[in-house]
Amino acid sequence: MAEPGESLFEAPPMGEQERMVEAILFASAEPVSVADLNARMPHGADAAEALVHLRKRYEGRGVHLVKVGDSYALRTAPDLGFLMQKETVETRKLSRAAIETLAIIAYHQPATRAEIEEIRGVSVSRGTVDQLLELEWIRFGRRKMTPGRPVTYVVTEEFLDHFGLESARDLPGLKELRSAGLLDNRAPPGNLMPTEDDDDDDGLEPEDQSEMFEE
Amino acid sequence: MAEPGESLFEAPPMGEQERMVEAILFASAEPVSVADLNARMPHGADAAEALVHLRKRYEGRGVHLVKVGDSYALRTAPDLGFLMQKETVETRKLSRAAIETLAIIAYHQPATRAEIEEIRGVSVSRGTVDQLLELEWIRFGRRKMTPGRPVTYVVTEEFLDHFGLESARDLPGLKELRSAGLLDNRAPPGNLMPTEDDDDDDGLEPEDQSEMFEE
Amino acid sequence: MAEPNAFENVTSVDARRAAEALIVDVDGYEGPLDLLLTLSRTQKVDLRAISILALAEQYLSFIDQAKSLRIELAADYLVMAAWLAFLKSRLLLPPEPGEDGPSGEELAAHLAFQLERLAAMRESAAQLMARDQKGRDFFVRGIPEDVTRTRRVTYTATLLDLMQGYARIRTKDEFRPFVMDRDRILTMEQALDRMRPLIGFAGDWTDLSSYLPEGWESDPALRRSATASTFAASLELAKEGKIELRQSETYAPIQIRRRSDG
Repeated sequence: MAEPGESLFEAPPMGEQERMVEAILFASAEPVSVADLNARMPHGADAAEALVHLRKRYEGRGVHLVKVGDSYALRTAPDLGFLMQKETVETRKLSRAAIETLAIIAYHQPATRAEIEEIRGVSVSRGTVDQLLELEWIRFGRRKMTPGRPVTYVVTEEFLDHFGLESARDLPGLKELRSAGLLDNRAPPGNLMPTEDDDDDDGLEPEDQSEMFEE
Repeated sequence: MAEPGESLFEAPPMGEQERMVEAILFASAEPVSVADLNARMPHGADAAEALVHLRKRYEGRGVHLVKVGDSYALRTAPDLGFLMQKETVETRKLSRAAIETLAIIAYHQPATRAEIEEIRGVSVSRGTVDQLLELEWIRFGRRKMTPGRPVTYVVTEEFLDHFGLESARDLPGLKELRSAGLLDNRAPPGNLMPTEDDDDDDGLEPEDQSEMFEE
Repeated sequence: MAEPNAFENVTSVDARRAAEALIVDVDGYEGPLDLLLTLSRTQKVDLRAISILALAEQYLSFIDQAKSLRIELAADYLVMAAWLAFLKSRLLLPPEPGEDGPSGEELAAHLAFQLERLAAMRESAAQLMARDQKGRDFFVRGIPEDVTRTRRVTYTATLLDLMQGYARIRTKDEFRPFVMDRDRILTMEQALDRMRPLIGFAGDWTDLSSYLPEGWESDPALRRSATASTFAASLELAKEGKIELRQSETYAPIQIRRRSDG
């Protein structure tokens, strides 16, 4: 019979310890030392031994257990690095001018440049439109049947995808924005100067959900 | 002997494909769709099959392969959450109104604001929907084909991911609720009930969640 | 605390406590339906077997109590009370022949449905929140891989950014007087600032129009604004005793001159 104190804190079986080490290493933002592992695992656990088992388990897999200094981390196998290109994309927040231009096109499409300028109250720089075209969030629509036959802009499938919309018609109107509390009173009127929007980024891209409920 | 054109692009063996899927999913914090996996893997690879093998391999491990909508992700096993205090991010506490609104959208989607208000018996307060949109737990769905063409809300893949759901069909108790008729959009008899909203309310929508959740 | 006085009327204490509880609680209810649901729990039966008539009475007496305690009740509570009183009469009195509209039973059944549905949604919400949650019970990869091989910059924005951007543009008219027109008008303060250093040189009668800022004469809108504010500024300066004004006849040019003693 074990001592009462011991039996209460009996170490979990090694298989369980291995799972624990695996989970901790997976979720940690940094390599974890053996001491840290032991401190986080239940009393009596032996992280060093669990690591040996874990390392064996991941041998030849797409993921490896690697030692970094005195610490351990799980890393994708180096020979598969060529698959990781998607992870190297750097996301930046769109400038305010671009967001406003995009919003006007989305709400008023097909919209001419003159219309965008009239609504924004300032001229639209060539670069802003170019950027949106390059992102493939807008494209050219039909020319307007008005004098000068100006080109128009409309939003693309890619745009709908990015913003998780099924169609641009599903965007809420002004009245709906207001009643849903989305009309931001917090934006101070002083903010009306066009600025590079460098605050809060989040880089979170909404995934494509258009088909999430379809079978 | 394979055709020369084919042999150039011969798919790697399934074991290799499994490693690739493992590495890609491992590297990404966000769920990755099967289509994305296939696009990133060598020509001829079958990510769907590799996923089946991989899922089996991770059964009972400290890390699990989970399905989120049409996508897949690796997540730590929920029973090991107690080890992760360090990783826990303090999430903003949701108000009761926000939680109920979220549940109503999830179970009744696509849900209009008027429907949410009808079920809760109070108006949806400013900021509640805003907060859920910001969390990317809900997004705009198709407008309803009812007078006023009101905006609808549906839950997102991020919502599914957050609550560990494969699809909205896996919401707890959904079947029971539906068979009890509690997800029906029942119009009040003779419209004599006092309601908050005088605007658009609902002719019954046949193509609602009834179809969306069809097994 | 001393024990309560044994001779104190216990019932009245209970009644007072109950009344106090009401005061505290009425804020806690999220609308009449929530209150009804809470009251229905006191019937201690399955929601499907609930007596709507009894519930209507409970609600009405709750409202009466609240009124007698002078609790401010939101209008929707009173609307619900009126409706329940109507429902009660429908349930108690036989329908009048030829009367149209839904029967009391139909109305009661719908109310029961609403209560059951709200209760079910609350239960579901609780179940949902009790699930294992990302970032609390299970976790994503802590080091999303970062292979700096191909570097591509993409720009992103959220739907909220988009909608708020749009709302910002469409509502900026509300701020117009302060922001938009600023560069199209000359304020009196600006005109004063312009004139103060200049009048030192106006020893002789000079046309007021010569004080308009350069370039403002050509555009009629600008000229109008500048003329008005310059004139107003000159009145201000005259009031301060700094200048004199004169106009030989109606519509003739207005002229100003520095006061020699100013």
